[in-house]
Amino acid sequence: MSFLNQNILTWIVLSPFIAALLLIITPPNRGALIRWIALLGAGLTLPLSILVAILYNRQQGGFQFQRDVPWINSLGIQYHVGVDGISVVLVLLTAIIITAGVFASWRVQNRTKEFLALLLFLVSGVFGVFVSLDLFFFFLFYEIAVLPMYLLIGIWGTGRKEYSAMKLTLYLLFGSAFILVGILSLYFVSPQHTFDLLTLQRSGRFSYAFQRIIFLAFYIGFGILAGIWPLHTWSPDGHASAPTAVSMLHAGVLMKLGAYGILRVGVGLLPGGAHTWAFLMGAIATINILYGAFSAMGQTDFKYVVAYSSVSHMGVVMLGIASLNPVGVNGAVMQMFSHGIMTGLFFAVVGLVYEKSHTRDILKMGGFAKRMPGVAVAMTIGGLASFGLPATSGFIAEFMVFWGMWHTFPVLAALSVIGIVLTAVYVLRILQKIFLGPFTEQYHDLADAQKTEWVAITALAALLILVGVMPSPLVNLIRLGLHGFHLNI
Amino acid sequence: MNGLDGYLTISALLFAVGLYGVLTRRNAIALLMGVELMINAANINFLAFWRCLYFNSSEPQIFVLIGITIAAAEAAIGLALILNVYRDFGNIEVSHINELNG
Amino acid sequence: MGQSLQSVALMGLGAVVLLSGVLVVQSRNLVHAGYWLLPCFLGVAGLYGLLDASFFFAVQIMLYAGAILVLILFALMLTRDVMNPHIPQNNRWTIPAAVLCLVVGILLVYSVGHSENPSPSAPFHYDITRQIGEALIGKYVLPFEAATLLLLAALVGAVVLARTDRNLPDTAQTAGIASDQGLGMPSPVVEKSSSDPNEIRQEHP
Amino acid sequence: MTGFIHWLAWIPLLPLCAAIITGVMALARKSERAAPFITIAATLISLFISAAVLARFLGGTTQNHLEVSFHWLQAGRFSINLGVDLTHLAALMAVLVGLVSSLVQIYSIGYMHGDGGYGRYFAYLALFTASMLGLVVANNLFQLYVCWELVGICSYLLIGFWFHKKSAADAAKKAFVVTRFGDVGFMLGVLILSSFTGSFSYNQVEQTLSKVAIGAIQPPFFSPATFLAVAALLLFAGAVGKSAQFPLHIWLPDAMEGPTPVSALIHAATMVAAGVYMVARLYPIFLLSSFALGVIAWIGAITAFIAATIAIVQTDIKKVLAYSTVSQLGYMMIGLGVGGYVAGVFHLATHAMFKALLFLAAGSVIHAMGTNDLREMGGLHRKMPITSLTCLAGILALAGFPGFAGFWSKDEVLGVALSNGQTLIFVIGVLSAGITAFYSLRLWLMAFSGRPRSASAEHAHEAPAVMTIPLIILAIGALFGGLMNFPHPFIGSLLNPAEHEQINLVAMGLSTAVGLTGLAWAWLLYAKPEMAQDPVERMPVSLYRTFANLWGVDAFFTNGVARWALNIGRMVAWFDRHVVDGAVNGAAWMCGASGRTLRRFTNGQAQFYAAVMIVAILLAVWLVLGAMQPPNLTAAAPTRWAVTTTLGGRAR
Repeated sequence: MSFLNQNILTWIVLSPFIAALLLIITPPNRGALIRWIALLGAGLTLPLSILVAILYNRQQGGFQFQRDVPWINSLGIQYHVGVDGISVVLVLLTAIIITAGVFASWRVQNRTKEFLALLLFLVSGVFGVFVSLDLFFFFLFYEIAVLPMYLLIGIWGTGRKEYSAMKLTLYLLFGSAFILVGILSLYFVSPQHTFDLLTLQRSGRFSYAFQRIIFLAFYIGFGILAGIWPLHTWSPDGHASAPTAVSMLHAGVLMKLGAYGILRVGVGLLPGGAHTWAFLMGAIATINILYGAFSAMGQTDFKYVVAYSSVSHMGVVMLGIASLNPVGVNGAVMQMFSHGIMTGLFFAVVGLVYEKSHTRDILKMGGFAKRMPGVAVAMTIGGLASFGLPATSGFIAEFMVFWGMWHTFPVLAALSVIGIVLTAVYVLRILQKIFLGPFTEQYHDLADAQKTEWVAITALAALLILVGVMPSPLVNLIRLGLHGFHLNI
Repeated sequence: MNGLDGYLTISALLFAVGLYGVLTRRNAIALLMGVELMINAANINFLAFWRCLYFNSSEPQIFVLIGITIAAAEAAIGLALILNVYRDFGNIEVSHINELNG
Repeated sequence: MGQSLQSVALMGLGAVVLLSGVLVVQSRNLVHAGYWLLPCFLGVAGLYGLLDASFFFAVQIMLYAGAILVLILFALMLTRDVMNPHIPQNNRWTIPAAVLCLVVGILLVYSVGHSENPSPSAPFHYDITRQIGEALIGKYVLPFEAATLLLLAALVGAVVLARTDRNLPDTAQTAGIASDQGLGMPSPVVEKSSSDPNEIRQEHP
Repeated sequence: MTGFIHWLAWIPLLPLCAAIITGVMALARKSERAAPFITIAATLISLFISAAVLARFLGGTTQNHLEVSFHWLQAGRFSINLGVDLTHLAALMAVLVGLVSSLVQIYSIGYMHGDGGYGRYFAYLALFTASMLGLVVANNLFQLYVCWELVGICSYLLIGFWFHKKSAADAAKKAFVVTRFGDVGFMLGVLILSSFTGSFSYNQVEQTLSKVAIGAIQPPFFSPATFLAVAALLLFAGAVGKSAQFPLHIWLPDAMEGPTPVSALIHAATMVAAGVYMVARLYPIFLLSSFALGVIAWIGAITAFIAATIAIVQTDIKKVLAYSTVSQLGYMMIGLGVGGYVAGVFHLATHAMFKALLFLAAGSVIHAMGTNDLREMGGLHRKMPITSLTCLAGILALAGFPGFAGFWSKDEVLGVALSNGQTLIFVIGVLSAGITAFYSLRLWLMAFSGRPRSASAEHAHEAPAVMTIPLIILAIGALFGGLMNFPHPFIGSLLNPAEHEQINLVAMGLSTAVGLTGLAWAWLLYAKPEMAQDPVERMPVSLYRTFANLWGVDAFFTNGVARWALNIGRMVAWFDRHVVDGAVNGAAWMCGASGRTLRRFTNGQAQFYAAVMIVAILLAVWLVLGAMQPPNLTAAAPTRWAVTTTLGGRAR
């Protein structure tokens, strides 16, 4: 039991990594074998993360499954991994999304080997970030998670793929510059000169002015990845040109890295800074919500609508974090989870619709529900969850965020509530333009989802309803994770 | 124009004239002449300061000696280079020798 | 007597030096420029004399007037046919360069004028050459050796550069021509190997 | 007795299970025929349970409510427990919903016979019934809001049931978005109340607010009065959206795109009444702010009057009924607004009965005729006697003909309005009553009397038994509905036994008189066999045009608010692509441009480099001089000195 207890996290991080290495050495013409190795590598993380969620003992709380191996003692760097309530939820989310992603990319034809290998590298980076408690490793995995995006979008993308890939990578690296500055300043200012998150959190009494500036650096650095308002333009382009599985991972999980970073490193280590900048974060989050919703309304490309909806939903996440109130932050993590599943479902549907109708222009589509009822139902469930209909996970998350935000900044909460109308408008608009209304004849050969494609969308849709009806297991898990933060009650 | 001021003024003006020569002459060799003038101006300075202020130490003299050596070496190498350029380019017009532009 | 004679001599030599310097820089015919270098160097030598630096007086005359000037004149002779006195010898930016040099000159003279400098002290009776000799061998032997090395390097370099029978790949063709002429110097009509041949055509008179 | 409590939870859960089962069957496309029987069985059982509870309350037990609840979610101070709390009002409403829903489902077997999405239709209906019952029995604001939204999405799904029709899909979207506007206010209200009082449950919220009213607790930001008014009006905003009050009433007429039984159930009896029910259920909160009650009354009055005027000029049978529903909802709001809690609820009950009847009757007419247009109907009395008679009962109840259900409840509402001193509202109410009488009889006469005006009217035939039985049951309800509160005030005693309203004879007399004149006038105009042109069009043109284009409210919203929002969307999208993105691309371009300009500096001219070096040295010297020397040695000094010396003068 102790072996499992100690190394399960390392296994979660490394299993996609190993699968990727295996893929590199398999001959390219063995299509089936490649897909199964990738599925095994990614799929293995799902049972493991479910195991972690179950074995995480609720009474003790705090960081569990810890594994601390000194790596460079002179610089105070250790390979220190561990999960608390929040990380367990996000690891679970990543496992779900990558498994769905591998299923969704069953049809990738050209150079599937390299595609899947890069995908698995990316996801092992993401797992690494969610579990690592050492800022050095945190940053290392962060970069591993960001860099394969360039190749994945640049080679397998559609539309202006080179431009978007370049823009995305430059933007994210620009962000990680801020993060590196933050991490190094933490390292040098902390009395014991260590990268370890726990010791920093326990002992690091940083001066108020220091906290204010460095929090801002972290906020901008991670905020870029979380898609905060003025710095969000990379994400719609990135999503629109990325292949299905990549945009599923990108919107579903990568953007959560940013929010998680702000929460774990920003709010966790620099509460003073968080409290001073709370209003700014809240205001930008509100702009995110309304701006994202309005621009989603104005789009004509299906993927861009979903991309801007991610910007809007990440606004809700940031609003939750900005509320610095246990219910608000809890709602934020719930929204991360539910938005991850929801966007995964959206992009899977977009991929299917694009694959079968070869167009993403919603003005030319219409009445697809007649030929693709299954996909239409899945998309409707995803849509309902996205504008926070009760009995879907979107609602409970948004409600908690608004409730939490109401305690800190009621005006911002009131403004953000308007978002639920705007989201309803653009979601129903695309639902009606694509699935309802009279059937457009030019897509006569439309077929419903095939066997493998079914897996991804049904699993995600069912999950949305399940979490919506029974959110308490997740909410309790996250509540345990919130003890470490200095939030106002 | 007493003492050191005079010398310094002369060397300053000589330096300026030499600089003008370097900046404006078309021909590489004339450019070298300008450089020689500037070095002479420097040597005058050294000796002027030596004579007026530090006449007991011999450091300035060493400087001047080294200065002159450098001038000689520089002239030799410069002219060799110029001849080489002449052989390759056929002319030694400074503004035409601009292969190293961006 | 000494003081006024001193300053008169200084003024004279200064005028000589500056005047010849200006002429070196200004004269159209390069050879004349070369000739005007001589009074300049001699003027400078006179200044050294005024500064009781007899050793340098000698060195200046011998080395500058003798060696460097001759070297320059040689170079002029060798590249003589390229020059044509008709076109102005200065390039386009004479005015800005003049302004720049004026500013430099004025700044230097200004700083000279504004710092209080002592006049040359009592008559000087040192044997300066012995002093330098002892210094060169004694305390400053390292610069002395460095200077010698420098001269050696310059010498070898000049010889290598000026050699004609090098068989460099890109100038093979010129070497071929040069060798049969025996003089080692290519005739002016030589085919230029560098990038823009037409440039040369239009330059020649 | 305690065993009985556990049954309560099944009231909403039974239809929910039925919905899930039929939903799966519909998706799997298997044995869709059995779907209606499952859903009807489930609805009937839950109706039986709620009727049993109602019977116990009527039996006069001291217990005023039965409650069971279970803990759902806990996150710090944010704790939610869902539950069932059957007060007298809730029990009454649960019975009403259950009764109307089962009747409509039975009716739908006939109506939806042979339709493609048969199973899907019943699944949606069951889901709707479940969420409506969930709303009715809710004991906390959170569950109220959850079921509120679920009911909204069910109405979206049912209106857009024939989704291949573009108009149906548009109508569904319009319905959902407009009600969503109201829901924003509702959510804000829930947020304010729950975060201020720290809990969601009704009684806790009511107790805390009553303390605020007497000044025991000081609310944040606002003074007590404004706080109570704001909270109440925000909750009422949700009701305005859901119960289609002015100005958010525009979606109800378009909702007629859905199948008629759906309109009968959702857009006549139950869902639209949810807003009224919410106000009634949370009445103690509204009572604390007289300003809020005033607003409710006035909104109700305006809605009643405007909707009634529009109904006159409608030619589509379902549109007439839709506007009549909006108008009657206005009446209920007047009832609640003027303090007539019992009157409002009584009118809600009777209205549910006769409006469902009218819609089902209209449904069977449409089913027979295949068209909604009144101008093509006529003389159907001989062809469809049962439908015609039951429809007449509903019409007379709607018109408030003495003796029928509508008469008692409407008069009670107007009576309370008069006795509570709201004379102006009373006048508007009476006026709308007259207009209601006029358009209801106009509908019946155009449809059933006179000679058939089109071929399909010629050979229309009576609806099958499965459709006429519910009609008859509801007709009985319309006839004897008044008995619910007259002579023995069952509902009055049920809801608040304390005060016994006495009938206000003046109000009853006046409203009956005006109602009868309306009926007579309609009889005069429409009781003619031949009707070339709809007599209503002879009304003054400007009046007709304002009524015809729905007082401009609909136009204001569709091409005003909707287009304005879409334009903002496009503008923001453009802004995002060109300005925010532009800045990013601009930065990239700038690097390139600066690279190109700097490149020109390395031009290969050695002398140019020398000059640049000299200038740099000069600058450095000047800076060093500037820094070292006292400030008086600025750049001016050397230049001044230079100029004077060159001009021959001595600087010193």
